[in-house]
Amino acid sequence: MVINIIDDIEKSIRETAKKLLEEKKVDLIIGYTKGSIPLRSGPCFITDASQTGMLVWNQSCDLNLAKYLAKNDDRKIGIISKGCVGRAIVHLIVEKQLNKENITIIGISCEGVLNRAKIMVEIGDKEIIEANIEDNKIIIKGKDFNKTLPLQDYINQLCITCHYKIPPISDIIIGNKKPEKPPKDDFKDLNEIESKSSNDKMEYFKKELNRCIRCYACREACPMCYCSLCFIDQNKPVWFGKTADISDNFIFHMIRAFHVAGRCVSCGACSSVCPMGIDLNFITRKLEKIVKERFDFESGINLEAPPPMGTHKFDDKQEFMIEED
Amino acid sequence: MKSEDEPIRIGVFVCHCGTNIGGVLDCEGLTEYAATLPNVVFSDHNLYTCAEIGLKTIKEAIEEHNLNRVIVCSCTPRTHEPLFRSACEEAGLNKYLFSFVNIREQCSWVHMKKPEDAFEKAKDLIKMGVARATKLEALETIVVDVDPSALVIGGGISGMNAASNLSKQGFKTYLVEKEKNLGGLLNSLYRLFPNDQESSELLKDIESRIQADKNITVYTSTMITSIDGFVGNFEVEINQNGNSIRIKVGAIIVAVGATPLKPINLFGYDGKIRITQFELENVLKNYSLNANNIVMIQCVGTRNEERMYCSNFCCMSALKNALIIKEKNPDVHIAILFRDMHTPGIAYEEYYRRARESGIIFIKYSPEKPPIVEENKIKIYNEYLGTEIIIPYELLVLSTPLIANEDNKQIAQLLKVPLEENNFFLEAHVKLRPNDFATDGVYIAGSAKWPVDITESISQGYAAAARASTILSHDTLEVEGATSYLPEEYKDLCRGCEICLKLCPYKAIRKNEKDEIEIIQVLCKGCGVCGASCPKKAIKIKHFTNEQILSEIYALGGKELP
Amino acid sequence: MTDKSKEKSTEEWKPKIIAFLCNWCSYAGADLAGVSRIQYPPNIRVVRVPCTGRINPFFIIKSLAYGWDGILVSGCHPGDCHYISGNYIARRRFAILRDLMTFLGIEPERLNFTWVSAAEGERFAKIVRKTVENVKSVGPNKIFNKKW
Amino acid sequence: MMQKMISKEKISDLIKELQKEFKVFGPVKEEGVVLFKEITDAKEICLDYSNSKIPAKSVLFPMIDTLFSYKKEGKGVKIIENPPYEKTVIFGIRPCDSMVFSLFKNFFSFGKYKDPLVLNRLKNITIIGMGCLEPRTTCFCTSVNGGPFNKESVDVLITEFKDNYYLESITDKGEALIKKIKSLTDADKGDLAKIEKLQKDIESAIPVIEGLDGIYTKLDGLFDHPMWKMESQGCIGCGSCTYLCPTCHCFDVLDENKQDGSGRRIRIWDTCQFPLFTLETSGHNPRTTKLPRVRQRIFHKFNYYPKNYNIIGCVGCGRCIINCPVSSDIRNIFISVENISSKTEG
Repeated sequence: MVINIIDDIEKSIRETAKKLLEEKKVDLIIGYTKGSIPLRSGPCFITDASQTGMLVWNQSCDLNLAKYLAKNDDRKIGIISKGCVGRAIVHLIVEKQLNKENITIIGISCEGVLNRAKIMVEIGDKEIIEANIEDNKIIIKGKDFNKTLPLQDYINQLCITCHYKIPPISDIIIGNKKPEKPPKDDFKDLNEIESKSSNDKMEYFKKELNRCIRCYACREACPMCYCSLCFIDQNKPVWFGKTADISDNFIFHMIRAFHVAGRCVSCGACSSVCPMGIDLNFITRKLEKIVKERFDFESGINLEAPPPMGTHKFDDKQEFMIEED
Repeated sequence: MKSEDEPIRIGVFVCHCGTNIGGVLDCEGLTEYAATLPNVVFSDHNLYTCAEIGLKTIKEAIEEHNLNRVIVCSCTPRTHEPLFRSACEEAGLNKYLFSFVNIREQCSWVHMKKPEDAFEKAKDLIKMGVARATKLEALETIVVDVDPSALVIGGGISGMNAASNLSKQGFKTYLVEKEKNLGGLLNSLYRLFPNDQESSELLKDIESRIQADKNITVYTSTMITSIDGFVGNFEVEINQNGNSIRIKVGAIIVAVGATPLKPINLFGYDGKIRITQFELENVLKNYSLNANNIVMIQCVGTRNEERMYCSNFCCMSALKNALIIKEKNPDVHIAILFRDMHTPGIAYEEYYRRARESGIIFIKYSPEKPPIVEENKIKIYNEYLGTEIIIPYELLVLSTPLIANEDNKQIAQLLKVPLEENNFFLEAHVKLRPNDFATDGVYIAGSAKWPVDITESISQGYAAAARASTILSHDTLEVEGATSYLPEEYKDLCRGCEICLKLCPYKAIRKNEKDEIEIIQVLCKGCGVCGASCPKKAIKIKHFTNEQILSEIYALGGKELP
Repeated sequence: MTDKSKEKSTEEWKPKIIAFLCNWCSYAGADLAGVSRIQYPPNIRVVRVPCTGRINPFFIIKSLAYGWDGILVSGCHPGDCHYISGNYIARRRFAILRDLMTFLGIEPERLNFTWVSAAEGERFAKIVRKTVENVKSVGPNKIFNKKW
Repeated sequence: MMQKMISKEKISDLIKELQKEFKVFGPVKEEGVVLFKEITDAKEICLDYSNSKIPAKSVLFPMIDTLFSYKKEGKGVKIIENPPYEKTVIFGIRPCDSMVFSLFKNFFSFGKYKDPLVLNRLKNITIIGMGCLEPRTTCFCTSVNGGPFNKESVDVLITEFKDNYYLESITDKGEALIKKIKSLTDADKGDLAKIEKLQKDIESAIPVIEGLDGIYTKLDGLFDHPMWKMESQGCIGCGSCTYLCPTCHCFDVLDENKQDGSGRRIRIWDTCQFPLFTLETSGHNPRTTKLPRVRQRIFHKFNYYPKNYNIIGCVGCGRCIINCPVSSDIRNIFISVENISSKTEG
């Protein structure tokens, strides 16, 4: 019974947050709160122990809260961290963007979040009035329809393959069920795309990215996108086009992906926040695969391991290089 | 010096290179084509642009047409760039405003059979060259003062020779040794191969020379606590018995040597009747030896999974010591159990021959079937006989390797130089720069980088001193102007992720007191790894700027080939 | 149809390839090819860079965006880098870039990476031939053409 | 006023008829998302939708809008004007979204400078709006002077009833248009009264947001209020609220050059939510943090707009609520404003 466990976690989150605030161990708790429409959640920033009732935890908590931590923030912050939030924090520490001393990681075991875009496509972009998750089912009520969907089919792909349900480092861990370790990641979910011809791949991604309106929600939601001025906004020199033309969109998403290679913590926030429902998870998965298979690296796991783009090995694979015939 | 703001005026000089270019390409046509390109105000062609007359044409054109960019379209910049650069400088043009277009190696010579295609390609190359020239910037070379003094870390045989040599060349030298006495491992040796000289004799000789040398300051019982600065200008803090001393030097030599391995838990080592080869040397000093059966085992604790390397001198040590014993008492039975005897060269092979002649027994063993040491006998499988044999012993001598010093890591961090996998120091290039580190002004000698014998230690000491003197012999150093830096206007872009700092092969990047990235111009070689890796694109690589490279990409993008 | 015009009409499309060569090895390798008068197809246009480590991946994408049909990047062999480790760092960068671009549907044949030393004039020519062949196999680059 | 009807089945006939004279834009479903696009095939039109993802402002004010093209000729540059704008019908737009057209008219002709592109388009566009039978829970059009069947900004209003669409001409332009369409029949008079009741019922079911009443004056004193810190702390600074807002119209102008010396000057959507939006050449940026940017969005719509044009710069479509990645709800801001001002009054 998924729902019970999640309820318990929510309760413990509130109690833990309250205690931390009351004991003045933290100045601020960053957590999730209910969104104003169903299947949505938002961040909340709690400084007063009496407000901890706002905190929630459910399968719509798709943001990566590490986004709200800042390098020069001197406050003592307690942050509700599912696995990928914890990973983001670790990697940000590796990249010298955070001071661990000020952060209390409240680790929670996460069963995965929903792929809302997929649900919206399933119900034809109709308005959801009410949504509940019970017995591994998502029960959706609209004005003139009811729909029950199997929960498992609408969990984000990244969560299904996720190996880090709880943060790699935590100060407190909440969760009454030891998360099952998923089977070894074989990246089978990529097989379909990878086996396509170049042309078909390009068609697929162009079709997806054609919808992009360049609102940069993907970038802004990404904990690893912390540049003060994104390459796309730089004008000395102007690197790439800012229009929503497919060629510019394609390049933007390609380079953004390259930029987070070896840094991406596979939280899927970029996809979850996309107002146009563009599925960027395939790209995220591919990045995971590249750095795992090439450099045996997973980001945000180890505070000591140098990021793959910040080091090299003499015997890195070079099978991609051309040779004379 | 031309002003930065004046309009760009490019002069293009096409070289026939006799018939090398002119025989394939229509140089006049190229000259005409060049004249049509933006910002080109002058174009000309010569039979040999590199000849006196060609250079004169360039200089005159700079004067006459007020050129502020010069392009020569001829051969490879790898050979002729310095020549044309100095011609430009003579005419008052910053040498970095000169640009080369290679239409010989890349065009006329490799497309001789397709002159039309070659002509079109040459046009494209010129177009790209002009585009790049437009974006060129004048650069200043940096000049730094050099402190004509050196620090030698480690007072062993290698370090002492380096110090003595530097002093002889007239450089003030500081020799720092962490132990109470100079000499390092020389102190624990008896006689030295290849000529059986007494170790103490060699040590006394060089030590007295060093102590008498006014140019050398010796600090014993002293540790290095901090090293700051860069080539020509290092600031070093050392600590002698709790007293902190600051010294300024222009170059540093790392001669910290290495440590003999104590074979704990190997072959029953006990330090009494089962001792190491180094301990044997001590025994031999007073010749307090009363064993009739001696067995030596080679490659103890080395050439295995933990330590893949060969320690280089142990075969020779064993031979030398065995011969010394045989000389004193020819009746002593000595057996050397070895994996491979390593006695290169004439003098060393001679030892081996003498050893065999004197009746020393050599038995080869394989790592799969190592000798089994018992109370007073050794069981060894003899490969040639195909059977196990038993040798009695009263003294068992284990030849152990030199291993890296425990504090190597600490010193490496202070110097920002790399260690290899066994924690020995790693030189810049095993063949091209064997006594240099990648970091300028820091050199290496002796067993700090690899176990070597005394002879080699001495040569390396000299070698490192010679390398250091190439810096110290100059009052100032001129450093290449084409380096990387973090421009003031890009400082906001930098978020301090330290990727550049991790990647810089020369450790030229550091974080300053304000926690900002800073590239030490003197150390930077302009390779551009930092700038290309910077996720924020905050670092500027002079002379290969983004704008310059992009201009070449733009110049020709988007068009079909003719 | 005369022989000459026939020849012209069957003459294939000539891809335009930008070649980023490191100054110390591959540029020198190209020089050696020149000195040795080894003939290779006239499709590459060389951009000299100090080291492959200097090649910002943006240059490669930018080249494709600006209509170059293919890319050749060549540096020193592993262990030979004039700047110690620049080529190793570049290798990681290109591996990721090429994997990612291939995944997104850009033909890998356009993205050619290799090592050529200063002593390998013959190899340089062969690599250029191979690169031209690769790029020809995938046709003109229209990936980033805008509609207008 | 003229009232006509057409059965739902025949709607593609109507579109085809319109296409003879006009370029027709209408809601089209692509990859599960409804957008306003030019209808090439009458069957593409998707009228079973609550509202489009991207508002129909994109017809008048496209994401990429060519201002003019140019070509190098010798040493000079030749300017190439856009081809003339064709007569256009926007079909099936919701009355909330169509409010934007009058708002744009004000904005793009404010003061000395008239935007010829937008104004010319406005002249050539006829709007056939479609009443909203199922307002979403996030809709609040009635609180911002609109309504699900608001007639103010459409030329023709369509209401879906049983198996038919009822068309009512609102403007002369609309009447002229309806008159021409042969596939329409006269409206069933008996249904008209029922339709009117239906419209009223739907309209009154939309909850009214108290705080919006007179928000313009209330905001006046709140520029420096600490509430903005609260409201902005969750914002991640993306542009989804503004890009998907029917009334937002900020743009950036840039040139795109081709290698052959030709090029075009375009404007693309821009948003006050990006730090670069206000970055000045000197390097100074008046809005460096999220706070002033979030506040700007509210002030622009609910204070500056009313001041400048006497119109609220919000049509109550709720898109910003639905699409906000961090689920920030503009209605909460209205409530905060109301609470603060009622406290200060009290």
